[in-house]
Amino acid sequence: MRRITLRHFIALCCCLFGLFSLSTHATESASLDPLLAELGEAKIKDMEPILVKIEAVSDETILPLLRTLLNGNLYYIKAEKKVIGQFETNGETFYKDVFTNEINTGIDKPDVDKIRVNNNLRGYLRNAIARIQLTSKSPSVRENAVRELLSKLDDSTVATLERLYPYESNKKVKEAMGLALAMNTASQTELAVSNRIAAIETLSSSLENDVRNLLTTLTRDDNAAVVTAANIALEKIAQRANRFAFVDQLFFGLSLGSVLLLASIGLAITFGVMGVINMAHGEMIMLGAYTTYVVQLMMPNYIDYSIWVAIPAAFLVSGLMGVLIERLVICRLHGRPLETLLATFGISLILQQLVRTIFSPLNRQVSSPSWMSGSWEINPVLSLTLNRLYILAFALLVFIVLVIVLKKTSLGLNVRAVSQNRNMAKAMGVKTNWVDAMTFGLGSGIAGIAGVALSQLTNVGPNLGQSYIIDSFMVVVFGGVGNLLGTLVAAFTLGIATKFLEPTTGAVLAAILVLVFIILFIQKRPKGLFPQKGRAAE
Amino acid sequence: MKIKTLTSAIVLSGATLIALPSLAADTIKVGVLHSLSGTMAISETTLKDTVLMMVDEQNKKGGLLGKKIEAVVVDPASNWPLFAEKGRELLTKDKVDVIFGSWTSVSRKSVLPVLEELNGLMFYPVQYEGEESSKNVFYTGAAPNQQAIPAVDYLMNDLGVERFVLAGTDYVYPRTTNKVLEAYLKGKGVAASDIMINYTPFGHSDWQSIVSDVKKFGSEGKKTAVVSTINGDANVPFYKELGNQGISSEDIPVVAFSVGEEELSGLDTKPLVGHLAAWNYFQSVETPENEAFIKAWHAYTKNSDRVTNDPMEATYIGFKMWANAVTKAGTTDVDAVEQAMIGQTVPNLTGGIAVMNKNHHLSKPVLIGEIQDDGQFEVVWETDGVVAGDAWSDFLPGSKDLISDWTAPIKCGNYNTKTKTCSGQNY
Amino acid sequence: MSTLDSTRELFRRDQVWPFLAPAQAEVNVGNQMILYVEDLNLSFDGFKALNNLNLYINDGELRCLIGANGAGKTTLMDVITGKTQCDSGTVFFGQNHNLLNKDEAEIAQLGIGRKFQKPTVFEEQTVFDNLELSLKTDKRVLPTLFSRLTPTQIDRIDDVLKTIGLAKHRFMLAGALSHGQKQWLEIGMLLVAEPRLLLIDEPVAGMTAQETERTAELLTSLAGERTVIVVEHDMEFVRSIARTVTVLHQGSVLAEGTMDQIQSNKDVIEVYLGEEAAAGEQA
Amino acid sequence: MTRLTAWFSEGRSTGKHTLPFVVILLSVTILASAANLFLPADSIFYVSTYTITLLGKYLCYAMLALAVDIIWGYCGILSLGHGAFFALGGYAMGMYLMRQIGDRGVYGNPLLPDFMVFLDWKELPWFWLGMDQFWFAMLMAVLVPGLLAFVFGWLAFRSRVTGVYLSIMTQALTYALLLAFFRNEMGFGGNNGLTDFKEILGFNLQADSTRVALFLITAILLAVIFVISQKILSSRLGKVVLAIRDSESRSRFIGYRTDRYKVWLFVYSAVIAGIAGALYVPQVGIINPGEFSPINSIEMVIWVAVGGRGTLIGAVIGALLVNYAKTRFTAIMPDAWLFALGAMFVLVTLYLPKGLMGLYGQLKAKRNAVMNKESQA
Repeated sequence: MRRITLRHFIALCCCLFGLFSLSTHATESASLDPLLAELGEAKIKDMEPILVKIEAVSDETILPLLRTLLNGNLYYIKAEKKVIGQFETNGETFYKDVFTNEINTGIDKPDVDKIRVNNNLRGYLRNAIARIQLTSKSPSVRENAVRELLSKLDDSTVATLERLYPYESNKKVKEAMGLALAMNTASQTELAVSNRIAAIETLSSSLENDVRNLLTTLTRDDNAAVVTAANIALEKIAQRANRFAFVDQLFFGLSLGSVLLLASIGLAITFGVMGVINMAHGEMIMLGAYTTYVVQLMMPNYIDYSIWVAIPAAFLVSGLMGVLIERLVICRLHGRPLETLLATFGISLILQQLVRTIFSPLNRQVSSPSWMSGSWEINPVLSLTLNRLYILAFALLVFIVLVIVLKKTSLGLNVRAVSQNRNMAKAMGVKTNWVDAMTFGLGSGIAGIAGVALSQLTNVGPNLGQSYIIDSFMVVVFGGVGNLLGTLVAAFTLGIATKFLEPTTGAVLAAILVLVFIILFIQKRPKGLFPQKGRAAE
Repeated sequence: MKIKTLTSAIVLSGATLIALPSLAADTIKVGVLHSLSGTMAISETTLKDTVLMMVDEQNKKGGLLGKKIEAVVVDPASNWPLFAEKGRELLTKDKVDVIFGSWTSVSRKSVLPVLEELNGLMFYPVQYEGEESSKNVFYTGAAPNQQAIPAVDYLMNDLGVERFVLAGTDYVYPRTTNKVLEAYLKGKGVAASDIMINYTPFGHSDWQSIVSDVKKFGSEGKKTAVVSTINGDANVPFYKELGNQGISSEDIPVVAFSVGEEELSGLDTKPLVGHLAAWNYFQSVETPENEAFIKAWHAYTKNSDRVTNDPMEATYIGFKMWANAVTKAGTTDVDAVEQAMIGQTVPNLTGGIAVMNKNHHLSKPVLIGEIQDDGQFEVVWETDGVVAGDAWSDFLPGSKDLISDWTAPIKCGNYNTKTKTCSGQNY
Repeated sequence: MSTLDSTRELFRRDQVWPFLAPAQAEVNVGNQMILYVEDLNLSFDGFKALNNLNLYINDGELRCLIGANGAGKTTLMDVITGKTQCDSGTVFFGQNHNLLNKDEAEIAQLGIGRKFQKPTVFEEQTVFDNLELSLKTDKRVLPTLFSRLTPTQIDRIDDVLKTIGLAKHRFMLAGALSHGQKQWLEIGMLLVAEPRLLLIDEPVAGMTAQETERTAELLTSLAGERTVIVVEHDMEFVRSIARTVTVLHQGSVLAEGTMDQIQSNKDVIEVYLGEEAAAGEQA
Repeated sequence: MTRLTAWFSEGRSTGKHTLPFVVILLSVTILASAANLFLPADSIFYVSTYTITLLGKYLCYAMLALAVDIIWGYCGILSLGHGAFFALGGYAMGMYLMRQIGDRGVYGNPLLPDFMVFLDWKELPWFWLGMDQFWFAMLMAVLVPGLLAFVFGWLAFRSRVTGVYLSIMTQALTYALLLAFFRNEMGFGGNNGLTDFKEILGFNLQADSTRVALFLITAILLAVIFVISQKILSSRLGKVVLAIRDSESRSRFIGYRTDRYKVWLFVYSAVIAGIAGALYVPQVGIINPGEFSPINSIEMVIWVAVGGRGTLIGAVIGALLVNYAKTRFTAIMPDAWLFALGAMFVLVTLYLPKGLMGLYGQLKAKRNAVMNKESQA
């Protein structure tokens, strides 16, 4: 048997008390407060019936309460037997009445305890809110409400929908309601077959999962005509769905490609243009990610804007670190690429351990700004996650900017001059040392920016860099060293290839196959996709 | 002259001979075999601190058998062969009386032969795949039937889940757990088409396709849940992807066996609220023992934000039991302590009593918690009473006839109840 | 090229199929010609380095190639020695060895030695080892592993050491030699290899007057038993050794003949000697 | 055969370190072993089994370093994938030891190793067949790495993939293998790898005598390989290899098929790595995919760099030194270890491009050069 802790005991008593209070108030007009009090003191598993009561006695005004409860911000003041909402702005928490919104300063954390909810309750709450919202002012709210309810079409809901349908003015809402009603008709076995088939045809234009599931059940219907209709409808839906599925996969590929691009583009400069093997490249990315973390620590209340601060900050931090490394180590190892490789690997170890000692080996929490989370629902089967969309765009932006810098600015000119013929450039009076430092700084800085982006996708820890270094090298080598366009093409090729392999082979095998492919490809074309031609390449 | 030197030599050597044991005698040595560097450092450093804390407390109480306890810490650096080497070092050079250590299965497998060769004693504090019972190891973490099966029961009974995605990192713990679960679910009449199994490499970071597959799998009418044995670093990107693709805990709850307070501290839990984890311990459980433990932990680490987690409780229980067993046996001799251990009881931090069974596994309560936005778990379900850990799963064809019983007359780690034979013992 | 051409190539009268031909067939110098270079073309993205170049070298002659920078001298040598692939044309060594389908090593083993513009010797090894490596021997892996210096080979090396005047530096690391000495060492490496054809790129660059003189003597003495092609800017030197001179210009042969003929050739004068005079003064 | 003997007896300039090295190595090992077997545990000179296995491990690493040095120090091919060959050799041995367990596994299955039983596989995968024969397993231990090296080298060196590209490709190679061996479907035990070995050739692996024997064998093999390598590298082939390192194109122009030389040297080196792996596994008692991780391969390179590339003795010394340091450091201050390792990388590459041995060599070379200059003047 469950052990009875003090807390449970109290809760139990309170329930009894709650019931008692209910009975006393029964005579008067059913007011909320006792119910709420009851709610506040009930145990999670006893809460649903109470909520049902609450919904029964209330109208749209209850919404704020339900929402607060849904977000787990509803608290209960033992002393006053009242519920209150906890809100948080700019880091400080305060309590205000969920209905009147008046701030209650008299209360502090110890006097209240949280009214906890679990999944079942959240599910119930969402539906309740939806039911209430059917009569909301804003069309979009109404539409969402209807779509929310598609999965649970009980008779009462259907009745309400039927009641509302004729008066509905907004086209989209009416459509949604029509869908719901059609689903209902289609599922009613006692209705005339013709109506049902008609309903099924209307359904066949929708991509909603609930619709598809309903149709699949209908394919087991005992009426042959209905079955065939359902099958046709399903077929129609499947075709459209597949098209979108393909788009979806393509997007996955592109997004993976953009990550690879971000990770490797800095390397494309340091390795491709300067010919320096920077094994610490991954750590540059890591530094960028940690910079994001620190920035967020410094501005906890402005997470949404933190990214905009983090990007330049990361660029500077990694960039400066890059310049430092170049000046201290790499410039002394000119023309000894293999030694550079080893030295920079040493540096990468040091940087990792440094981060471990400063920030602890644990992963750090980098929260994503609200505008980057969630996804862009194009239709029920196709939705693109926002953060990946942004990162894709961001990667391309960085790429373009970089190309412009290299093509248009004087730095770019010098960089290309040095990369093509160091001595000649020197003779022409180009400060090669300076250019080297700047180039390396640029490459590392961009790696830092990549870190900012990656911090939104994966965990920010000491090993962050390690997991990307090999991939980045693959991309650069595959694309052709010293060729930014090559890097771009390579990144997206590999990304898309991986994503289209994955469903058939599984993630691991896909990765292996891609690696093996690159190894063989390099044997065939040692200079990558876009090799540099002419004597310069010798 | 000659004789003098000779005698003196003898005296000296004799002195050393006496000196050596006396040196060893005045402390009881506890070896700590947790990675302090490398990939596993993230998880294992915490356990090292826990052991040191327990040693401190014990010494404050006057040590054991009137001797002080001395902790010997080594670093196997997340390098599996090193576990064997360092284990040997602890047992032969430092002559420790007991070892607390190791996290991953492979590290345990690596050190196991050394323990059995040198007849050492080790406490293994992490939930693991079972299918093992050694004379020299006590398993204070959860076996599959103490974590996975209750969790699935909860999903089916309380949440009405009918379809299951078994997602895991590709190594032995998830493999075994998922095999056990698959067998169990089929036994419960779940159709093969309603079970989706997926394995990913360590530190897998691009979850787009898999999550969208899960989404599709879950959108076919029946209530679906993900049973996650995804390990360590791969979790953060996984949950982030879930959040971004709009899979809320109401649509498709994820119940994880390797995500605890420590792991959550590394990520923003707002999008995860409502997802589940199954453990034998949650920091949020309100019992006097637990409050005391957390207070002590914060005091010891001088950091009131440090969280506690299940492997720490396992270490705690293990250490207490060992201490009791030593007092009971009146010696630190391995065989004596091993026998004394069986039947030892220690109050759980979550209430109730943990018992060490004949198969070197614990009986513990199983809790299921929902992730809250403050990075803690809210217990939503727990087993009635305690569940006894199974060394050998009844759901695997290879091991359903095997049991482990370290008491006379069987005294065997894997005893085949059919053939009445004992196999695979290394001594 | 089209399949028809390739089949023609395959059935050419004047050569046997590779798998029928003996591995190290003697160089067939039937009609006194050792090197046939016919309408050779090569362009590095746009820039035509070689342009329908035709060149025939007699067996045992000493030929000087001159031409302004970028005239294609070095590129020609690159193609002959297999360092660079040409776009079209044929290069035959004797009548029976098509050099275009051989790699550097094979070509070298046929007996074509090359000396580079800037001396390249194996700096980490002694002078002696440098010479030993270039000996004319079986250069496959296993034979090399078990090979031992025969007395004759040692004598051979000693001779060469004397000829190139490095006898007393034999056990010195090549890297420690002076520039001129490296030049000599490289020439020595050519000599021990006993090649049929020597391609020598600017041998006297950075040599003192008397060193230059000795080089001249050496080269002239070589001619006859071996065929020598010299690329040189130093006109004095060319005049001192040259029998026949070929002038390259923009990747094709501009003129060919004795030094005097060349000097009197008007287009040579306009395109070449003008610049060269200037360059000569600089040198 | 006569050729071989002649070749060995030949009085060419073998490295003058060879004899002393072999003598020291063997005498130390024999003494240590004796001390472990015949002295009482409490004597001051007693060498614990722990130390013996530790030394054994170091010697395997030394052998591995030798392999890396031959290819990098002498031929200038920086392979960041030698861990792969090492691990493959190790797996071959591991598979043999696995088969030796027979029905003493926890599931008592006479044929299948435990991990296959609980992944309930029905019969042995084809690549496990024959692995119960010691000779066959050992053949595989050298053949598989050799073959892989041959195929990879053949492709890479013929298409003239050189320098950095090659390094990155080798790294990709070992990384791909790492991922592959992590997969449980591969049938190599996944992440847990192969462990819980019982006996080799019927000798109990836990017995001190067996450990000492393995230790001795390792030492002897190391000595043999050292001498052979020394021989090869001081033959003319050695000179060609150096020539390729210093100027590959030049060596082509004097008629050497450099790609073939590189391929064969690469294979030879891979085989040595394989042998080292095969000796490593029974002494540490486990082989798992971790051995494939690129980091390990890079670490091997640093052993060589520290000791001094281009000198066999340097490689061995480097491996012993660095690993001893590692053992000490990780025991004393685990956190500092990575700092130390990293700093070692940087400082060695910056200030000791030829490592400890190189330092000495450089000075001598300078002196010679100076003397020559004087003699000229």
